[in-house]
Amino acid sequence: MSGHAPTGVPRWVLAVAGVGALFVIIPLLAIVLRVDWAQFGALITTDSSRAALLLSLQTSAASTLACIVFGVPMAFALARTSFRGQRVLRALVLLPLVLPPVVGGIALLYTFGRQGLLGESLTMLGVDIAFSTTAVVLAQTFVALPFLVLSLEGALRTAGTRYEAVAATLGARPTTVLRRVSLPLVLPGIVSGAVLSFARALGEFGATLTFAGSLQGVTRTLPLEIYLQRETDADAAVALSLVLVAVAVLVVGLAHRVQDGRPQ
Amino acid sequence: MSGHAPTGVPRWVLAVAGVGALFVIIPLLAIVLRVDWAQFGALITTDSSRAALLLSLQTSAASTLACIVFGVPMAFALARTSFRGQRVLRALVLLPLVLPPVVGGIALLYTFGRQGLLGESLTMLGVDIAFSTTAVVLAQTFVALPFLVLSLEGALRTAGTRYEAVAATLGARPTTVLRRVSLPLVLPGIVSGAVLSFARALGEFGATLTFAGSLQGVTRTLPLEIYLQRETDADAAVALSLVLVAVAVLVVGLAHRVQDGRPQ
Amino acid sequence: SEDNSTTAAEGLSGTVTVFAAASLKDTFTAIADEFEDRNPNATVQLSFAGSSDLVTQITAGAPADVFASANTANMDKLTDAGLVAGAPVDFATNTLMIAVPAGNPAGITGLVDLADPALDVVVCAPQVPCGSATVTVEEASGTDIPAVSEESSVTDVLGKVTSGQADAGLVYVTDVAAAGDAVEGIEFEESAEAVNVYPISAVEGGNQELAEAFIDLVTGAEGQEILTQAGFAKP
Amino acid sequence: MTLELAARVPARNFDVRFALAPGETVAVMGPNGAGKSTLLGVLSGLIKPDDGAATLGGHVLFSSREWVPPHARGVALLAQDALLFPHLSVLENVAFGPRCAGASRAVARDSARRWLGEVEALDLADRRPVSLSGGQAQRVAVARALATEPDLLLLDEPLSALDISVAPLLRRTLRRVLKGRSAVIVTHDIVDALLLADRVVVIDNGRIVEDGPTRTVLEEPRSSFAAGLAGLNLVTGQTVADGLTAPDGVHLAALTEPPLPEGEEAAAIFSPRAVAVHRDHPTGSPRNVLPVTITDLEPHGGRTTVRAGHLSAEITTAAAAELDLLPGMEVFFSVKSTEVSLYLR
Amino acid sequence: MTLELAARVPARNFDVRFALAPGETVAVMGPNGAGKSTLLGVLSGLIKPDDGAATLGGHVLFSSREWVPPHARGVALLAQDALLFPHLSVLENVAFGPRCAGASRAVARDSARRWLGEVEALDLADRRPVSLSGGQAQRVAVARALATEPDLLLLDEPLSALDISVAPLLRRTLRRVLKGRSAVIVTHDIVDALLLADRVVVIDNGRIVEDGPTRTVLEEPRSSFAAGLAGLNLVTGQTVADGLTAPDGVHLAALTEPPLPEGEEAAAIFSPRAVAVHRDHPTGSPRNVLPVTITDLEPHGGRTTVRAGHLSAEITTAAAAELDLLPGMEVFFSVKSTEVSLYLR
Ligand SMILES: Nc1ncnc2c1ncn2[C@@H]1O[C@H](COP(=O)(O)OP(=O)(O)OP(=O)(O)O)[C@@H](O)[C@H]1O
Ligand SMILES: Nc1ncnc2c1ncn2[C@@H]1O[C@H](COP(=O)(O)OP(=O)(O)OP(=O)(O)O)[C@@H](O)[C@H]1O
Ligand code: MOO
Ligand SMILES: [Mg+2]
Ligand SMILES: [Mg+2]
Repeated sequence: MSGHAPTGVPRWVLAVAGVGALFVIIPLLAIVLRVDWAQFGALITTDSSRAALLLSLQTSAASTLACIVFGVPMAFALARTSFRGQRVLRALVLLPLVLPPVVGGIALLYTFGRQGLLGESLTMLGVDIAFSTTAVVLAQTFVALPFLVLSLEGALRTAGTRYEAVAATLGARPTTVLRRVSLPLVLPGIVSGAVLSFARALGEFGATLTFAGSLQGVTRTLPLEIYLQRETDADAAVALSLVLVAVAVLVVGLAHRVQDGRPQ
Repeated sequence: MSGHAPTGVPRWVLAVAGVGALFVIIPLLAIVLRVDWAQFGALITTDSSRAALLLSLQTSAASTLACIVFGVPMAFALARTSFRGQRVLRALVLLPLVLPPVVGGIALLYTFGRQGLLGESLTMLGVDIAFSTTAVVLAQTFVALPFLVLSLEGALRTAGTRYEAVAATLGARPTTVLRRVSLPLVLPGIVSGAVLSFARALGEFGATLTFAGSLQGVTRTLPLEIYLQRETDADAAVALSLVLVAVAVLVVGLAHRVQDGRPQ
Repeated sequence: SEDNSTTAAEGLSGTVTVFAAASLKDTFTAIADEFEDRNPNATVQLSFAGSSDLVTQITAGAPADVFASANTANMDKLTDAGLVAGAPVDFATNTLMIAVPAGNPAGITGLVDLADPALDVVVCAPQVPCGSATVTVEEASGTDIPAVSEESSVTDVLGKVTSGQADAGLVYVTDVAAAGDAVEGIEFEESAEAVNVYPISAVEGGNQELAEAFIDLVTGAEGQEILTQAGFAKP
Repeated sequence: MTLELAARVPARNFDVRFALAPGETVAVMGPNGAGKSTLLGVLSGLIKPDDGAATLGGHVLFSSREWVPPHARGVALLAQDALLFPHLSVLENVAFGPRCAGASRAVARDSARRWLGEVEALDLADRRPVSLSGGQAQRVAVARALATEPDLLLLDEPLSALDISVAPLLRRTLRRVLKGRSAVIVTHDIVDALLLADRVVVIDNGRIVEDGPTRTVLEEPRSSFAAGLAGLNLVTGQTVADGLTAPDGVHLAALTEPPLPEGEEAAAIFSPRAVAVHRDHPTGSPRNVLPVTITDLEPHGGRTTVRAGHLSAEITTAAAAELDLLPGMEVFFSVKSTEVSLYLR
Repeated sequence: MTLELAARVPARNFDVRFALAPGETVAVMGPNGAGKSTLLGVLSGLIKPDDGAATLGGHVLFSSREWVPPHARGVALLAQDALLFPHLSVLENVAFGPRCAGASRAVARDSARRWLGEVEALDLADRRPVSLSGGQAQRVAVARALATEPDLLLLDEPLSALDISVAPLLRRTLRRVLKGRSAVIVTHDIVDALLLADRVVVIDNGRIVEDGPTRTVLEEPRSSFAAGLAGLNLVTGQTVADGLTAPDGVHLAALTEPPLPEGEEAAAIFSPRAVAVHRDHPTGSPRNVLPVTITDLEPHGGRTTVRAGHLSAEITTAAAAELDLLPGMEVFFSVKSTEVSLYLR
């Protein structure tokens, strides 16, 4: 009986919800209406636009991978263990969700930059991260990680530990439980978290600009290209924004499709 | 038995989780270390800083209110009804979550701006949103709304409809069910969603800059002030960033405290 | 640069990374093309952002060979940080202009008109170069502009004007030129009081040879020609 | 209030016609997934049938043209879980219905106190639901449902979540409050059907397979479900001259007065207590001797139930021990024909 | 494998000492929240006791210094819900345990097929759990638990989620597989205790209140819970010269051979079938006459149980009708002292 309400939602609530939805949808429509469709193809296929789109897709894919590698264990640690300070840790880990990305970029620069906290050690090791494509991936991972951790932690809590307990009594050691029971069961949660992370990474702007710079083909992702295009060619900026919106809609829609298909 | 795992999480998972957590925590630490503590008090209490902080708190509060007024009905509409195109609508409504804020600002400009889709009608009605505090609230609401909708929709689905069904058979009409049963039951979800929205509104930068402008006391919120301070006084920018981080940690921590206290 | 088979006679080889103020996007893109035409084995990497962003990045270790700033203050910051190789050269100047939406709906003719509190005028914040220039012309003309917004970058000022949100904005001549049909520019004589100078310099630790070659091109006839066409004046 | 219902919910394989006389309490029984809860859902308005119609006391509940929402039906539903609103006190929970019906706060509270008294839970008035035991919560839920003064009360396994030590108390309460009230109670427990209902309806596979006065259904069950409940043996088949022949060839002699027409669908019923067990084919008076294989032995107290497929015999444990019975053993069940009742289906 | 356990979990008010002989099956009974599932949780390693120790076949499960995690205990747990892994086929579910123990895929599957055959579910091997009925799923869960060849098998109400028509089949399966196996089965159903277990342990309030051979516990229960299960009347009090006096003054005469010492804690047990009901104080041989108030009448079949608080009498329904018994009526229960058994507690 979960799902839609047997009792109905009052009409006035739906009316207010409609106004709220319009508030989000009309601006998107406004962008679509502003696009110079005759030029659209040409605008989004210039060298720099193509380079930016390609870089965005590559770095977003890489940072999604990083989010999975680190975020899945983090979600398990938050959902499946309890320790002192867990609440504080969760607040800290989720912070990039609400931090202005520019501040996030400054923080990354202070950490991995040449004069940063870890930068000097890294420089001595011959690793120079700042202003490379790696830096873009780091910036995107920083802002996208909480999306995966948050949604997967929720999925893990909802799934509960009953199957894991059964697996343990059947002789499965913790790593086996993780691999053969927990992960397959929350796979839809991982997929939808990953897709959200991908979308967030794709839209990342402030932290990338501050931490990675804006070098065509190296660090200038699509949002940076849009920002730069505004300077000279507003039409191109709008056209590229629309490309970004389209990819994001696709990706968020996909996330919810996967989520809906979750067992039970 | 939900909560922590009876079977334990493999150690290596915790190790990887630790690395992930450090990736987020060290940059925050880097900021803290950069702060010029001797000057800290002076830096964050200049006229412009105080005005920005005050404006940020006021506009964030106002946009949180707007998020509640519109987001709660939207969450109900998504969680408690089913209709064709619901999936597409959800993707659209959640879009600001992953849209680069600058693109969001452009979209708002094309909508509520003087020459925007609705702007002319608004101008005829004598409403001028441009360069006003209202514009800041609109921009913040646009980016913060999905946080409330997303978290409340989840809470509503988790809560299920059983209590609502019982209330209906006891003679409660839909509005009464909403007021006396649904809302009190998901209150923790509303509170935590509102707190997340507040935090996101507090950190909003790109959309505000693009759509509302930047005038001390009117539209220049704390993140904009930080961005501007960087031009002349990096120390002040770092100090202000830390204030923002502190407020955000407080607010995210609070959200999870409320969530933990949710009945069952 | 990978292509070592070509001879040195065909010019320089390698990659030169140029960090340039965002307002130089079009001109420097054109100059870079010219540079690559002259040196087929050389590649120019361009990074555009606000001048102070660029200084921060170079200070933090960004791999820049050349830095072109939109004002002397930011070049001074880099000099203070000991990251300037040689002496900075001024290569262009820019002056303020009133930008109004196409058709000039508010009928603005000069700086004094901007004092009308009924108008929505947008300027740069005093903290950024275009804003300090704005303050200078205000003082010179004795005009007090009741701006509705003090933006942190000239791009944001222009954005408000092109979208019709503002009645007028104070931007650089070059911005008006770049914005095309969307805006109209209105000159005013007090603009001469605040000439914005663009210095360029090689960066310490970068590829000096390529950097010098690029700077030579910018300050040379061909570079100056491109800059002039975009509305920049000679220093 | 007379209730008339005809409803189809194809998605749940549900197709039921059903009527209830004013003041009548009917017990609905049937296997898991039979459609019992669906019936209550359709009556309360929580499930919308694809077609059909229902009236309660002359008022339409739903029809092909009309749909009365749950809150306007005068139908209260009590489920297996008490589902007390966790954010309201016990008193406020019970006052919820009267408040919805428009009563003032004071009047609603008075009425709530009266109904709490009725279910002997007045002392719980100020408690929070979370602090109640299962039995207490369920009693409060009864009071809450009754406080709406429903025209029809629906109960979905109201006792099944309760501890065996608490159930009798609530059963007593229900017996008192259901007297003379139009009510439908879903139950798995034969005792509830006997004690609380005037009539039993058995649903299987979304269809009503049995409907009649409680005692009649239990004493002369026509469905194997009802027969299993009553602990009786049931053999269905076609009538022959002296009794009934089942499709598998089993023949049971039975006396009926007047004799039944031959070749009709019929059911033969006999009590396990009337069945004797023999290791060798018995001789003597019993005319019905069925060769069977023992599938199960269930001792309880001094008696043991010997099961052989769908049939069972109840003998003393001593006799079972003497005969050295074991599952898998082939034995004979015998039953006197005077003990077999035969009904047309 | 001998099991020895002593464990305290103060947060759940649990303090139990417990032993199991090799190959012995013990039924654990007790009211809701008594601590039955906690006992199984402690044995399986899913709950960590605050102190105590346990060994199984000489190997430590936990002690104050050591803690063996669930997967290394050789203890399998079967819960009320089958909890089959929804993403694995039935065969893969059953092969899960052998795989964890290090068997190759092929060997694990062979063993899984063997155990599926054992529970008569081999035909389900390729199905997905979601397509199984409750009874089928539970049989597969039994196979899955047994396929790990556990030293100790724990079953937590394995039948209680099942339809009454499906339970007997699984009960039969369990009876077969539990034979000669060390197992602990939590159950609310007396039939399970009788059929499946060698011994019954009754837990109440986190403490073991009764422990003994199944038949002894049910025929001579010392706790009111066990007595209630067995359907017997239980009165506790102190021994006096000719029987027992309860704290509320009720005196019951009883014969014991040899006589019990006076002033000891004791329990008197008698069957409801031995109790007669009278509207007026009876005269004649029965020495025990208890004035009581009827709280409930439960007709079942031709007999009716007359309840009066904790005591009950079982008489014919005809007699009940003749006496015109009603709840609330004050009547007398009489029982011959030869029918009362007296035990020291
Ligand atoms: N929410 C649902 N959506 C679709 N089908 C359902 C839903 N709930 C139950 N069903 C199906 O409807 C049929 C009738 O279910 P119902 O809950 O009415 O059975 P029931 O007789 O109450 O069973 P139980 O004794 O287990 O409570 C079953 O086949 C069931 O699988
Ligand atoms: N997860 C838990 N955390 C804390 N206490 C619990 C938890 N689960 C149960 N308890 C408490 O522990 C005690 C024993 O519960 P347990 O589940 O062992 O009872 P049980 O005998 O299995 O009952 P049931 O017959 O209802 O299954 C109860 O008081 C219960 O409230
Ligand atoms: O808020 Mo941002 O800095 O435009 O991504
Ligand atoms: Mg049901
Ligand atoms: Mg339990």
